[in-house]
Amino acid sequence: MRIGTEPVSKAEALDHGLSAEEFARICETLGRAPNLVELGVLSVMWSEHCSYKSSRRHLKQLPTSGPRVLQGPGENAGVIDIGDGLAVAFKMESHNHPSFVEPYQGAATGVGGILRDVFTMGARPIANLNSLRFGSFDHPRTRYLVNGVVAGIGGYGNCIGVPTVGGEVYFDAGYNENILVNAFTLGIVRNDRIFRAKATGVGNPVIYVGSKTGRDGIHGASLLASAEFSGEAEEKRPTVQVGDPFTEKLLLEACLELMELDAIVAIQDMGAAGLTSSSVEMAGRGGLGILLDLDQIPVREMSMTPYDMLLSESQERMLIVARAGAEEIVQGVFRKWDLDAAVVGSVTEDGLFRATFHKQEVVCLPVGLLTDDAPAYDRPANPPDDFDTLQVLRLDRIPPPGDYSQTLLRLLDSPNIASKAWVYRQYDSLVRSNTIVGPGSDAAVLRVKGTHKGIALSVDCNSRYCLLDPYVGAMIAVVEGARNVVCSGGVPLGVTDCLNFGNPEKPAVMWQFTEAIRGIRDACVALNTPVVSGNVSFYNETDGRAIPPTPSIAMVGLLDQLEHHTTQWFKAEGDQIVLLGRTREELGGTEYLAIEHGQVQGAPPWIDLRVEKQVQQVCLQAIREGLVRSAHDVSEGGLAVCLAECCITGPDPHLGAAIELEGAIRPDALLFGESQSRIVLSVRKRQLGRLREIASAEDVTLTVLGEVRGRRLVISPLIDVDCEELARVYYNALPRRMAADAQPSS
Amino acid sequence: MRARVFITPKKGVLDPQGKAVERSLHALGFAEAHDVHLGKYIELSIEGGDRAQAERRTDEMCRRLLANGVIEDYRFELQD
Amino acid sequence: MRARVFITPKKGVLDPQGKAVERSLHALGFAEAHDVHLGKYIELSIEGGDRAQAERRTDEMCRRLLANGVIEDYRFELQD
Amino acid sequence: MRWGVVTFPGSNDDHDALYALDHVLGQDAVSLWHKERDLKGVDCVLLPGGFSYGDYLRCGAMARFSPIMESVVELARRGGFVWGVCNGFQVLCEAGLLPGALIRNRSLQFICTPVQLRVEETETPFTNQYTRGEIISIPIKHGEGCYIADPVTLEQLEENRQVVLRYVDSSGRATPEANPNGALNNIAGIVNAQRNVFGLMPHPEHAVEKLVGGEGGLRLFQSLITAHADGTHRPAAAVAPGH
Ligand SMILES: Nc1ncnc2c1ncn2[C@@H]1O[C@H](COP(=O)(O)OP(=O)(O)O)[C@@H](O)[C@H]1O
Ligand SMILES: [Mg+2]
Repeated sequence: MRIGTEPVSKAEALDHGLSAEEFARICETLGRAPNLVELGVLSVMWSEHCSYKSSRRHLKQLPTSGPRVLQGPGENAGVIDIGDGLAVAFKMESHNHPSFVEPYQGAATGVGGILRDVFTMGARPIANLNSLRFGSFDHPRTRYLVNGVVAGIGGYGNCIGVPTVGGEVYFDAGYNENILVNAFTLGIVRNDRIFRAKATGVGNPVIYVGSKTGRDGIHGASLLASAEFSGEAEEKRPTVQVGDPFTEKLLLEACLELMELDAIVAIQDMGAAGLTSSSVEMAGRGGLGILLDLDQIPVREMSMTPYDMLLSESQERMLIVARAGAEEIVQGVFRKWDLDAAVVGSVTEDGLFRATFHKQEVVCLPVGLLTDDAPAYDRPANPPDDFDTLQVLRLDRIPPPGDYSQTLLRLLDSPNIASKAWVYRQYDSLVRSNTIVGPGSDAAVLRVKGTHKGIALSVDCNSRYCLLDPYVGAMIAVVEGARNVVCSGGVPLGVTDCLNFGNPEKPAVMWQFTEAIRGIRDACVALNTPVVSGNVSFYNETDGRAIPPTPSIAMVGLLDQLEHHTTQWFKAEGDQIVLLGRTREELGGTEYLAIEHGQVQGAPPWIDLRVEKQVQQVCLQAIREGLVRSAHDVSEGGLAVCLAECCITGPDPHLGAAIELEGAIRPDALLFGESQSRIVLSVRKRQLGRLREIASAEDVTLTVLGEVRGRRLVISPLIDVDCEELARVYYNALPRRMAADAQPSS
Repeated sequence: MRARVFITPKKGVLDPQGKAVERSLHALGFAEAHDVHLGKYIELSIEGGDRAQAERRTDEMCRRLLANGVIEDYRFELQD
Repeated sequence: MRARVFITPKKGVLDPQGKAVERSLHALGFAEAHDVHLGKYIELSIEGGDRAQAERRTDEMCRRLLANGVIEDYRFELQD
Repeated sequence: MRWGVVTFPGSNDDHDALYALDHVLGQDAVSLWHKERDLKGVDCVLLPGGFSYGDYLRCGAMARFSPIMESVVELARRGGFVWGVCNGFQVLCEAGLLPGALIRNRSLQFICTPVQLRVEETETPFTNQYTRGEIISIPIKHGEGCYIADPVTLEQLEENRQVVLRYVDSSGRATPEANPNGALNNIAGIVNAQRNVFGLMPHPEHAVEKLVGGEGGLRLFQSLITAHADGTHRPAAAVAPGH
């Protein structure tokens, strides 16, 4: 066995993905060349995935603090106070490349990883969301990938007993070779019992708990997510990680039980770059060192080298710094849950990350070199060459539809708009019995047991907008999330993001990234929703083609009174249907333009953050005063699709609507345009007066569109369709496409 | 012709199912059971063609559909 | 000793997975595939004891845990 | 009455069952740990949903060998109430307390959705608060809920009126379209011949509050509370078995 203690050459360093300059800096700092094991450690810690070297300086622009923020970015998850002595811990993370290679296991382990990030903080996970991007249905692998990813997310979440209550799914040829799988978890924690990953107490034992270490995913997340894909990457493929949700369930219960006892000083999950990053990061936060005895690591295979052990990304493992003397307590709890717990090292004061193997020191690196002093780049950023031409949209060359009813049906049949029930039916959305509003409305709403409160959750991003204008697109992702939360009766509290982009070494991609950060910042500042955690996924490229920029935003909101929760569908015949906000003549980047005219073109809808805030304010106020029977934000597909969804997403029998629409703009823009800052409400007739008062106090445009009536959606004079017809198309769009003949896996 | 296909987790890939079955066997007192792996077993009939062709086609079925090459190995036997 | 256990759905019992695999095979152009059944394949090592004992014990494992007699049949082979 | 909810290491809906019993129905409900044998004097044991021991081999295959199940089987034999929901139903079949088996859904997919059920039989301790033929809505969430049994068993079940709940459409017909998983005869829940053991795939503990999933399952619990109070089905001795 090659232990790897000889100094490595520059060529080996380049092979590990380090640049020549980076290698030179390492040698200079150390006063020697690193050995192979150290090179492995350095390469993962300095990888884009772990070091955020291209994104760090830009992420600093995001607002991250606020009166309720108990923990911002930098820990395993962000934490926000919700009163009553409780807080929510949440984060979102990508598992894009692994899911493309092996959709079921890739997605499953993505869920497993994000769950660990949250229960590491001491929080009991109560909800999962997922944000998915697939290629077009014409692509030969799409259905195989959809099937696998959805089954994998369900397989893991259902088994571990955390409900998946919402998400989003889009299909676009831009993801044909690079799908996106972003997973979000939120947990509840007592605000005085938050656990962190900061090692303290020289001499304290470092304890390894959970599954044994195998050769899974060596250089997996860290390297795969830090370099572009190409055909040959398949060959270098590290052993795929396989999830074991049952073991994770044991780990979850054991960790939460242990957290009730006074034993833990610091705790972190072993995610990307496993044992290395968890020890180094815990030591780094505490300004201390860690010494590991690799002979103590529980291993699954014979003849694992120090390199393997330090870089393995085996799942369902955690690292704990315990109080000295508490070893027995830790082991006792883990024994009860039939899990391994092994003392594998201790906290040191030398600020070094050291590891021994067969009594020989195989790693000795300054922790600082691996954390704060890791490279950080200010990469050049320039708009893509086609930016200006993309923005041009000649409306006079867009003929209006011949039959608006048919156009509406075609939009409802678009996989991007159609019901996602085919997906979320495969997820247990009920377990833990907190789900007041499950998937299928604007935001999910969960109760917080023991209080009168509720949590509202939504994840959003329209990457078509982001492609056309990443600044505006990112702003819209934030405000749409907030709007969804508001429509459900929640006050937006804070955000976690997952920023999926191409290769940051390309100025055009870097520009998209910086513009998106600017958009998130401006929107979050305006809405008062700090970003408390997040994740960057670069190198989503295959053969030089990057994905559309996709900064997914998960918005978390709070309902002070659970009874204010509101759903999007019409409730009763005779209720008045009202539009908050104004419709402009905007068709750029719409689903209508793509479906009916085959164009992805123009500027995305404009967004005025002040107006957006006012519209949300009116909606919330009206909900709080008990005026609102249903609230639905207008998004993809515009007003017509929004109204159709209000008709058909509720329980049987579906309620129709009689609408009179007039406006000085093109009828297709009026019906299918995607102007922002609009919400459709339904209210009892006698409440209309009060609603008008609230709207005018906030200076928000209010239009009475019509009323809930009958079993047809009539938008005179252009649209008249039976609700059952709308529903048939809307609910069959995905099942019909997924039921087509099986697709091979390769 | 009858084909019997055996699909097993690739070496080195975590096999939580095998692990769980092994744990269960031990719990039931079968201490002598070790190195347990759980895979799939598929039986099918292949109509027409000769043995060589059946072999080629079965192999193709395994590669394209029955086994997931990323995490699974396969083997098969043919019988008349 | 190495045991290879085959577990198959009992004749007449619904086999939705076998059906689905057959449908997929046809869709992929393997029209010659028929009568597809999906079961489980378990490999394990048995330490100590002679062949007769291994046989007895493996049978017991199958009956008690590995197969559900209501819906499944099992068969096994032993190899040194 | 006193209820016990078993927690296997992979149980998920145990909390929900306890919450329904304790918070919503005001019952005396205790948690029972799989490694123990003591039933703590409960009148009814509820085996909850989840994945008892990971269920990688077969749903419920291992759970029947757990120490707690020895006591549960004994309780059932003495006429005590045993109730299995979802994974609990699978465990009861594996343990031989109920006939038949549950296999992969016809679609091969996990399904989480509310379903309509027709109450087929009201002369059981679990359904005495319903009227025969009544339609109720309760959610299902399972990947392996397709109930099967051999033809003879199936006929016996029907003849003895042991089929308690059937999947139906909104007008009450047991059609193939209304059958979410392919279960034979649209069977959603059955009782044993003595009518003290009940297994069903839908989750009544997720249908006991207006706010969360509606109240379609509430009267299943109330039925048993009534039966217990009437003493019509009192177990021989509701104490922990000796061991
Ligand atoms: N991958 C998914 N997992 C779970 N729920 C999903 C998923 N995709 C969409 N949904 C649910 O379907 C509904 C519609 O989604 P979407 O069209 O993205 O809503 P919106 O436009 O309001 O953001 C939402 O309730 C959402 O939570
Ligand atoms: Mg919405």
